[in-house]
Amino acid sequence: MPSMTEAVPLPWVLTLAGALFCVGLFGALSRRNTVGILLGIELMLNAVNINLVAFWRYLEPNVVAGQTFALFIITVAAAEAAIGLAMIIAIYRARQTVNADEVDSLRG
Amino acid sequence: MNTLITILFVVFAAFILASAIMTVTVKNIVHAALWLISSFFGVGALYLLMEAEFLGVAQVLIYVGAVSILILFAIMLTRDLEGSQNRQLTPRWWIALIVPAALFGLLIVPTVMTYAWQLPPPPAGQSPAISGAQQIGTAFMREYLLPFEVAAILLLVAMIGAIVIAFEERERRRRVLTLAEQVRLRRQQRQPAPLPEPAATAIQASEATGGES
Amino acid sequence: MTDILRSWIGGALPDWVIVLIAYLLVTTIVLFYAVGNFIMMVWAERRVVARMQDRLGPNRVGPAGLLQPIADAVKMFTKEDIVPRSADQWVHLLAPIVSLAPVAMMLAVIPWGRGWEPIDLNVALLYIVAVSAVSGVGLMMAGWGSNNKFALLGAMRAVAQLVSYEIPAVTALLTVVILAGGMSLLELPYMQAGVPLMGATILCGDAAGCSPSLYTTVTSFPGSPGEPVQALDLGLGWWVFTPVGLLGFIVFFIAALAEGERTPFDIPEADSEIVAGYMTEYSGMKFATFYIAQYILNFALSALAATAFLGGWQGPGVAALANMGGPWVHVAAALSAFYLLAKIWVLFFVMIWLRGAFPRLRVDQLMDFAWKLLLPLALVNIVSASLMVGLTQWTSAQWGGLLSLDGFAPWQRQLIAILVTAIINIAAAYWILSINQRPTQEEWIEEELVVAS
Amino acid sequence: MTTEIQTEPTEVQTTRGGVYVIDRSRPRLRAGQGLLTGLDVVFRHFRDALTRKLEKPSQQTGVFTVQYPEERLKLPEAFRNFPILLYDDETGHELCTSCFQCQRICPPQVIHMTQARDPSTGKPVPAVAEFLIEYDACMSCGLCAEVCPFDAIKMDHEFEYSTDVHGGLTINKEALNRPISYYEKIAPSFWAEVKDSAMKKLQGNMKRRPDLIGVAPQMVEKIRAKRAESAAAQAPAPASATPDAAPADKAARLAAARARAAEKTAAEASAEPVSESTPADKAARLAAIRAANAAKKTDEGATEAPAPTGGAPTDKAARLAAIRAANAAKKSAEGADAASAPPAAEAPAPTTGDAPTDKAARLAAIRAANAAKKAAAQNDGSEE
Repeated sequence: MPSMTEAVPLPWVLTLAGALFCVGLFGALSRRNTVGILLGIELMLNAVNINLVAFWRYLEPNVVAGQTFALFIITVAAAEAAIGLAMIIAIYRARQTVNADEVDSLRG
Repeated sequence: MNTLITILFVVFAAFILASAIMTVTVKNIVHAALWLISSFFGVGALYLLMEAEFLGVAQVLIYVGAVSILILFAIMLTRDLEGSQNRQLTPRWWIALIVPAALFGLLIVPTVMTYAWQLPPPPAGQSPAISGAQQIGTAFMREYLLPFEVAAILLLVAMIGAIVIAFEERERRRRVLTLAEQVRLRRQQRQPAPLPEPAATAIQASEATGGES
Repeated sequence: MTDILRSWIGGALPDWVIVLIAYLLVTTIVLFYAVGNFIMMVWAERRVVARMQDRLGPNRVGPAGLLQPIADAVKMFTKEDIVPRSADQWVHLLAPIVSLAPVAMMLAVIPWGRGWEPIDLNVALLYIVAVSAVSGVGLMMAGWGSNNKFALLGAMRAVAQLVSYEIPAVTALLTVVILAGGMSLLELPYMQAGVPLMGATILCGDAAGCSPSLYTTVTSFPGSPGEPVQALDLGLGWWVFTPVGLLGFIVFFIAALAEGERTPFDIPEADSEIVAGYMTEYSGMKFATFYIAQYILNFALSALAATAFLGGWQGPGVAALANMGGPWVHVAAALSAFYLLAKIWVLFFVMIWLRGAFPRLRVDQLMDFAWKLLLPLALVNIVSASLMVGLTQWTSAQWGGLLSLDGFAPWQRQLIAILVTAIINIAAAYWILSINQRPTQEEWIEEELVVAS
Repeated sequence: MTTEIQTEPTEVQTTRGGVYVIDRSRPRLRAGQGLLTGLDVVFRHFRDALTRKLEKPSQQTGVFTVQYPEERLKLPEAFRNFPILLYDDETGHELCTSCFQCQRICPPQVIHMTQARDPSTGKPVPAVAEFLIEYDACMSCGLCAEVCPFDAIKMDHEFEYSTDVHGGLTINKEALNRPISYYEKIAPSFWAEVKDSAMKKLQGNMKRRPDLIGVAPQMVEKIRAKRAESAAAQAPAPASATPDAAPADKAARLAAARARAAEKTAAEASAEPVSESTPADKAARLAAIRAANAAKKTDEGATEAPAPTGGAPTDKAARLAAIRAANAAKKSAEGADAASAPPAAEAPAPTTGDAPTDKAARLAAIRAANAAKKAAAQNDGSEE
């Protein structure tokens, strides 16, 4: 059965993950909108997941550690998204803005 | 068959990266979220290509089905009134461009390309069964039981936390502002009265309107 | 299909081309099957609901109005495609596609007949749940892209409803996963062989005297792990006949109604309140795409409910015909496909029936129903399902010495399991219903007084 | 599956107006029982709709659909759609006298009419010349039918007027006309109520309508043909001159003979210049009708029935007049048993050649009628 390991070298996959991570990083750094920052972070988490799955597939296909870690990351990402968006909504309610530059006071 | 997989990989990779780039550059935040969804889809397809069926499906279920819906909801609940006309990027966005580009070009690519990966030799004859959903389940119940429980508690705490943060108590709940009122409020915040601290003005303004209604 | 194609044109083309052609063919067949059913469902819905309202329904186009859907399709094709000027053109265009595509993808993993499975995916159940969640994005795009407040409200309602009811639906499907020990849909019909209530637990006494038309080979029994045994098979050992399956089926079917936006739960497109919900700004073919997506979703969810709880293609005579071998296997496959189709249509009839009978829920009632009634029932049902598996299949070693049922015959263990789960489920249902009971008038008044003070 | 809602004994009272007052004490419903009851009800409707048709109001289930073009409901008598005009089946006379009541009352003002005029005198006649209703703007209020003092306008049951030609819904008199028998068919009891007075009024009006004015346009030919037919039947009768005829018959024959003589003179007179042939013809016919009417009134009056004047250029008209006179005479003769009253001797003999114009003819006819009336009055008086 032909598989990905024979068809695509591992560095390609890792490069893809690295590129995705960098794009996500750019998004997280450059966006003014807090939701936009959250989108960048989600992209970065996905890049990490690709890495984990690639390592699992290419190096240790019989051990589920890679997939398990990826699943934990997905869990954490979901929790993070929920909390982050709840915070954004709370901030919006208090300040009528979602712009990160304008949220510069520690007092809610 | 290998050619097909290579082509598929390249297509998926291009799709993921293009979607990701659109996500971070596009002006409209809803469009950004939609591009993010398509990027998630690409990643899920990549998982399937890597024969991680469970993970691919979980990716679609959690990211596309839940997280992105959550994001869309949040965007629509916090609609930025005049936001689409404004700049979406920070003033010094080029610094934010240089850092990841440098990270990618100087660190990631050289490392990944030059490191000697000790890949296992291709299996002779019948390839061994790779771990699937059943193995993952077993692993969660055996080796990773503690992290599994911790993740469950994390989710519970996150759920409660999200509710607590986003919940408005009834007596604090204000009347929903009309569009005109919101625009007026925004304008007040944009052009603060000649007071020393703009932040304080904003707070006062919001409190003032809160008291009115 | 791949193998057939290989034997026909093997060698002439590269192997991956053959695989591609085979998948394309299967996809085409499945989509045609679904769309054909969609057409008949539109017709049947209109006719049946008309009879329920003492009317006749469409009866002018073709015999008994059978060509009505085609007339509708012609109308839809020739209608002007209107896009509001302030709408987001691309999002508006893509939304119907995004809502139809995942629904069509659901069809890929359902076993349509004995040996007629498009794809054997070992996480099929999870796949279906995941893919059906995607259509929410399409609805959100439609609501947002239309730039219309009714559309946006409808989309918000639709997505909130979809997300809420996914949880009871998935929890109900978990009982199936527990009973089957896996998420592959392919195995489910085989596991639901046997006789009602008892399943395939009534074994043949002596191996020689068992007629192959009545007995079938099963392997998963605690007494004889791995060893095939002959069990009485009428093709009726559907899980819906057991207490666990019944509760799971009810919960899943109600949740499926909500996911498919069928009438008691058609809040997202409540035409008396918000025009047509997220479809408000759509006309012509785009509207038709939403329409198709909705009906095919109903079709796929009915198929899933039938496969998971009603035995799928399993039915009397299928195993017997298959045991005869030779060309009879194909007859068995056709019969099994007919059984599945019949079950889907019965479920669809029930959907129409509910539509004819019940008014629309309010949003708060909708949420209450999902979170206060369906979800607790489904959670209790998971416990019951675990007990069912434990009582029928575990050895005393697996029980850790707490319980030893090794001495009992399979049918005795099945009986014990059914009794235990029935008691649990009935007690739980009674309790949950009683705590959800509407307060009496006096209680209402008291509550009002408390609130007022 | 039949689920009964278990309620505590409910008290059903019928108060005035047939309003049901139901005291629903707290129903003891199990969870979901109401839902099941609903399903049961719907399923019974479904089942019955497959098997039977709803026919009686007391029946609660079954298909009530009427497959319209093939099946039709019997419309109630009081159903009304658009107004129509009635005319008498036998005489072809319209009931309408163009009193303009309907035109005045019509809320959307879609009724338009012109009154008929006597072409010779130019005086209005109690008949309608043209009658237009714009069906496309009619609101089917039925006020025109309510207000009509002659029961000439009624509301029709016909409702299939769909068209894509808007102007085609302006309906003229010919299309509006319906025989009384048609209305009697769709609304028998309504017609029975008004029949007598309507017919009586019609009789009165017909007398004031000269010639064929007031006859429904589509009936004109028919009536004419009928008259010609009866004329053909009557014409040989005076010629045969059955001897056993009553003396009154003689008078009738005399009248016929005179008429024939008049005809001859008319033929002679035709040499004289006549400006228009048709009005003259009409006038002649008119005269004949008047004469006939007058003769009817008198018992014996037809003896001196005025022969049509020479103004009539065509022999046909003259013959017709003669026949009418003869008929009238015959009728009156049958009625007059005693014949004691003095004949309408004063009735001036028609001037034959001196008044060639139709005016003269009409004058003669009027005089004849007056004379006949007078005679009749005398007759009445003497009888008393």
